[in-house]
Amino acid sequence: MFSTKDIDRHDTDILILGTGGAGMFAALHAMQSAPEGTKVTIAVKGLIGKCGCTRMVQGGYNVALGGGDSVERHFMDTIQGGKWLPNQDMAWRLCEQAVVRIRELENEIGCFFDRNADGTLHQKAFAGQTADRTVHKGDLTGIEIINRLMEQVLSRPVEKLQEHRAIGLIPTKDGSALAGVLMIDMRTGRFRFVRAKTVLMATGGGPTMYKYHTPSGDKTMDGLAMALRVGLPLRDMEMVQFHPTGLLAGDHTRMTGTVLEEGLRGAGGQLVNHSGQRFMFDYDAKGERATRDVVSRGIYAEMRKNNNPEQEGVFISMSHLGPDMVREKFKGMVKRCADCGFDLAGGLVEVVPTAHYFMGGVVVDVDTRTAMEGLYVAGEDAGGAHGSNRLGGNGVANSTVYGGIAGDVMGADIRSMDALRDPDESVLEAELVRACHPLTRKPELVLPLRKQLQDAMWDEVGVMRTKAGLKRGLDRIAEISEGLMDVGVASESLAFNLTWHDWLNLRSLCDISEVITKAALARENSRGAHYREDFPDPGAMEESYFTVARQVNGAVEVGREDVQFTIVRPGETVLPEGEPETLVAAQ
Amino acid sequence: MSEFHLYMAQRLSALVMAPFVIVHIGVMIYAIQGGLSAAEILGRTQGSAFWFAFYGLFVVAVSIHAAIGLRTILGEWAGLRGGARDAVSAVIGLGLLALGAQAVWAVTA
Amino acid sequence: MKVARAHPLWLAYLLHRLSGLGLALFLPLHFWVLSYALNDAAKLDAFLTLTEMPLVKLAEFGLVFLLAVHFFGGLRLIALEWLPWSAPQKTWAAAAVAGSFLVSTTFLLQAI
Amino acid sequence: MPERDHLTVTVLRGGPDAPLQPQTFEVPAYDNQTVLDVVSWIQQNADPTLTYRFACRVGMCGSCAMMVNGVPRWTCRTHVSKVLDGNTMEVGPLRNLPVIKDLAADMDPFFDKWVAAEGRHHPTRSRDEAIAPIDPVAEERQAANAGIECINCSVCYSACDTVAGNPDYLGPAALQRAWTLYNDAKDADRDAILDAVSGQGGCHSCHSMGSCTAYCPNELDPLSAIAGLKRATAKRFFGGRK
Ligand SMILES: Cc1cc2nc3c(=O)[nH]c(=O)nc-3n(C[C@H](O)[C@H](O)[C@H](O)COP(=O)(O)OP(=O)(O)OC[C@H]3O[C@@H](n4cnc5c(N)ncnc54)[C@H](O)[C@@H]3O)c2cc1C
Ligand code: HEM
Ligand code: SF4
Ligand code: F3S
Ligand code: FES
Repeated sequence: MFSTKDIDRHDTDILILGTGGAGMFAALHAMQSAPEGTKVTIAVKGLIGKCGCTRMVQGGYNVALGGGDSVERHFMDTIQGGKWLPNQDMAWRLCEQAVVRIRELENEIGCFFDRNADGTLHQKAFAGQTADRTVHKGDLTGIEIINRLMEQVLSRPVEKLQEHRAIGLIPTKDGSALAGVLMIDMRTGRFRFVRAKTVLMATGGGPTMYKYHTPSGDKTMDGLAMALRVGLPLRDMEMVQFHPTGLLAGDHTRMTGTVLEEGLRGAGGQLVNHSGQRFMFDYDAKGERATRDVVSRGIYAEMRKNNNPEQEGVFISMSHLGPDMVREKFKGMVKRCADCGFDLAGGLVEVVPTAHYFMGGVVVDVDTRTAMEGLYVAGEDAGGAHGSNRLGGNGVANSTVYGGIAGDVMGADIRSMDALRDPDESVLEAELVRACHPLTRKPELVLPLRKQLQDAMWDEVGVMRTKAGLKRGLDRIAEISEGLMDVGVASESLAFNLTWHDWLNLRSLCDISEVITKAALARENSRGAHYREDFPDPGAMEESYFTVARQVNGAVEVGREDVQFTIVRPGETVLPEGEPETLVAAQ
Repeated sequence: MSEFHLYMAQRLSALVMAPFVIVHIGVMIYAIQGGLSAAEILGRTQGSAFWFAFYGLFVVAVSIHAAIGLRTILGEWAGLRGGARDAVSAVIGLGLLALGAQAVWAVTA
Repeated sequence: MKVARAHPLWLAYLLHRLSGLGLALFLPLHFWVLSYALNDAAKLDAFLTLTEMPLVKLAEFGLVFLLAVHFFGGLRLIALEWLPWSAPQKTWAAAAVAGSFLVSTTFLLQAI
Repeated sequence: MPERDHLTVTVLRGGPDAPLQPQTFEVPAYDNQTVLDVVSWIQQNADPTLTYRFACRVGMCGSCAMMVNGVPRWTCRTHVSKVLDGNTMEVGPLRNLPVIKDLAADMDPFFDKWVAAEGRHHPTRSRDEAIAPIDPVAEERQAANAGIECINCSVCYSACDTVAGNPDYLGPAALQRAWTLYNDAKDADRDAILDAVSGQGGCHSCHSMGSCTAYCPNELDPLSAIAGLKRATAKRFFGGRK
């Protein structure tokens, strides 16, 4: 097939993988902080700015901008939301730097966020927040952020490798540092190895191995799978956030799983089961307005009770609020549903919990550095800032804050790195062989296996978990994983061969699914997004631990490490004495 | 001449023509009643400084306007680019101007 | 692949272009005929009697229609570009065409 | 409920070196089915070599646009029933852009022009300063807001015949972006914007044919935005202040 001689070789100074909030901010900051003449390259699986999830952000961006709110309060909400699992230094830096980043977005990048009548920024409160904190642009905040970032990046002299898919992190011979990244130029189907002094991995995780999922199609855990293979530790891998209301429209349409926005429930939308009954108050006193994890579990339990393959989900009903009011207030959402044939304003729309965000990721320090010299990780690929749960609005704050930090840090670190590093050619070859594997097998459909994996993860490693289920899950994943190695892809033309990439996507998803399942087995309590029916208690907060997974000799091992309460201990607060519990008027 | 100046020239020449066109159509409607004859036309126009100025300006404006318009069409529909397109349109404009001047001279001198 | 684009404003654009083109092609002819007056009024007359023929009448109608359509269409464009208007341009486009029909039909009726 | 159980779908396939060739597929029909689903079904089940592009699948990223029965559309948000011609449908790559392969167009020219139209913010403040208070209902702000939700899907760009005829033409989306910035009180260099849209292929090349506005899936109105730029440049020409 291919040998390492067929690989195009390419050099740069700073290489960035991905163009979500993290990747783009890194590029802009690297250009500001690196010495004159530094070459910055962006490689991305799709088109610059047009893939990934930052663009899909609806609700907004969390940042404490005064008016009673403070960085301390934002921090405490983040820690409490994450059920004391977050890395506190990372959470602190996130809250503190968000203030700078939002000003940068408005003043330098050119975003325009919604205003109050007096001209100041409009801020609202998502569930789980104790202040009106979320800055937004209507319910299309991500489009505003990414489009503006994209313009800035496109108009600067960055090298652009679009539709380039990273497939392997290639270390130096001694394994101590990163030499570069192997990619596929998807348009031509050729391999390209890019050496760089520093590499930022910002490929954005993406729990798309679930039957129902929200992230964009290009996100398939490639980054975490690559990190796993080079032996980096991954933390909190059991923490998959489900959004309670994903559209259910059948498994033949890509619309299934996409988000119906949170605001619908906030405004008084009701969830009803198959027999037309409201049920959320059976699970929580806040009813439909409870937090994401609680509502997701409520819906899941209701679905299980019904257990009818003909009618799987539950329904969201808005019509009691007056169809015209709904049409007016949720214009975009109503139109989106209508485009797909559903009447959100006047009828019932079937919904299911849908995998939304991945809290787990590579272990990094507050400067985005990893255990491997030259490799930096930011955004959804990095673990630690959110712990067991991510607050709505903290996701894009996290990717933009840490993307910017990564750019600054890489620009500074590169000053003390004088030469490019040479790769371990044997790893390069192994990665090449790995990617070419399906080209040597008899072509078959990839889709059925993807569906099997998505079913397995949803059934056994989903909203509610048990030991027996997780074990079954591991077996099912292993079987699918093995099955995949027998499925081939026709190799006549590799140029823009989506089916080859489907195979590679599924490869990454299988690898990380196994890690998620093993980490879920290792956590024997229920925190935030992780719920064990056999261990429903959260455990003592003082004894909080997080899971760390790594691949050792080809096998995934999961251990536990104690959370370091570096800033605040459970039961304490960093808020000044006498501060009210919440500044948000009860809904 | 920049693209913008051509644009302005075309719009302004059109505005200059606007009153001319109205009068021209009006006169035609009036004059055509009972058929046209050379004597009729010439009787009205010959020796008239007013009609000389009227049709003279009209011709200048229309030459500019039509040349720029055809230049656009040559670019978009005939795929002509750069200097070739500019040259062809200039020839068209000058040609129209010459023919027009001759006509104006004929009917008003 | 065939391209579907027959919406009112696009038709208005096409009409404006074709009428402009038509006028531009007719103009030299017009000038040339008028120049006969310079040396031979009789020739011009001979030509003008031609205009009594129905076919030529129809062609004349066409020309005036072109001029009217282009005129109103052009004014519509300039108004759209230079006046701070927004929405109902389609109505304006339609009105322009209607207006030109009115003018040219008047002309035709007068001429018969 | 579908009255039909199969759709006949013709896909125009090819690349830079091969002229587009039609290929016809029979695709099972479902109730909830978008054009993107149809294309995906073909690739996933019938012909694994078919190439297309998508990301968000909810009308936010603007990467899935294609020609569907001669009309450029966002395919992830276009229900099949909306475009079906009898029982058939023809899908091709976006017009006015180079084809990379099959249904995937090369969008670089579109974005190059976005940049050429000065389609980026020119800062007046830095990250160390407070965010400027802005009256949300000011007329200028309303004008800026009108086009701000563009997802750069290039639908308007492929609908426009001026783009087809004039390769230099910046096109509706880029010009609309310029107009948005021109109306942004926070932008420092409005003259640069007017300069950028006044050159070869600038806003003055637009013939107000309005296909952009007619087909924009987000119901934006580049036609009026471009008219705004023409007005602003003419005003500047006569020495008028904005
Ligand atoms: C529907 C939806 C709504 C959301 N709403 C909100 C919200 O309201 N508020 C909030 O705070 N957060 C929200 N989030 C979460 C938020 O979007 C993410 O937390 C954040 O955007 C992640 O940014 P990122 O830069 O890490 O990754 P992304 O923006 O996802 O970008 C990842 C990039 O990496 C690229 N990539 C992937 N694999 C490879 C590879 N192998 N090689 C090269 N490139 C690769 C991708 O193509 C993409 O460009 C939402 C998420 C979704 C899905
Ligand atoms: C007062 C009368 C007229 C007005 C208001 C007018 C207006 C306009 C305008 C605004 C355009 C620009 C269209 C565009 O670029 O989108 C135009 C184009 C044009 N005009 Fe006129 N015009 C008038 C008379 C004429 C006459 C008499 C002729 C004939 C010679 C003519 C020939 C053209 C041509 C050939 C074009 C180019 C068409 C195109 O680019 O699509 N115009 N006109
Ligand atoms: S203006 Fe509309 S059609 Fe054009 S790129 Fe933007 S969203 Fe797409
Ligand atoms: S379709 Fe084209 S010509 Fe102008 S009005 Fe829109 S850009
Ligand atoms: S896939 Fe994103 S707009 Fe269609």
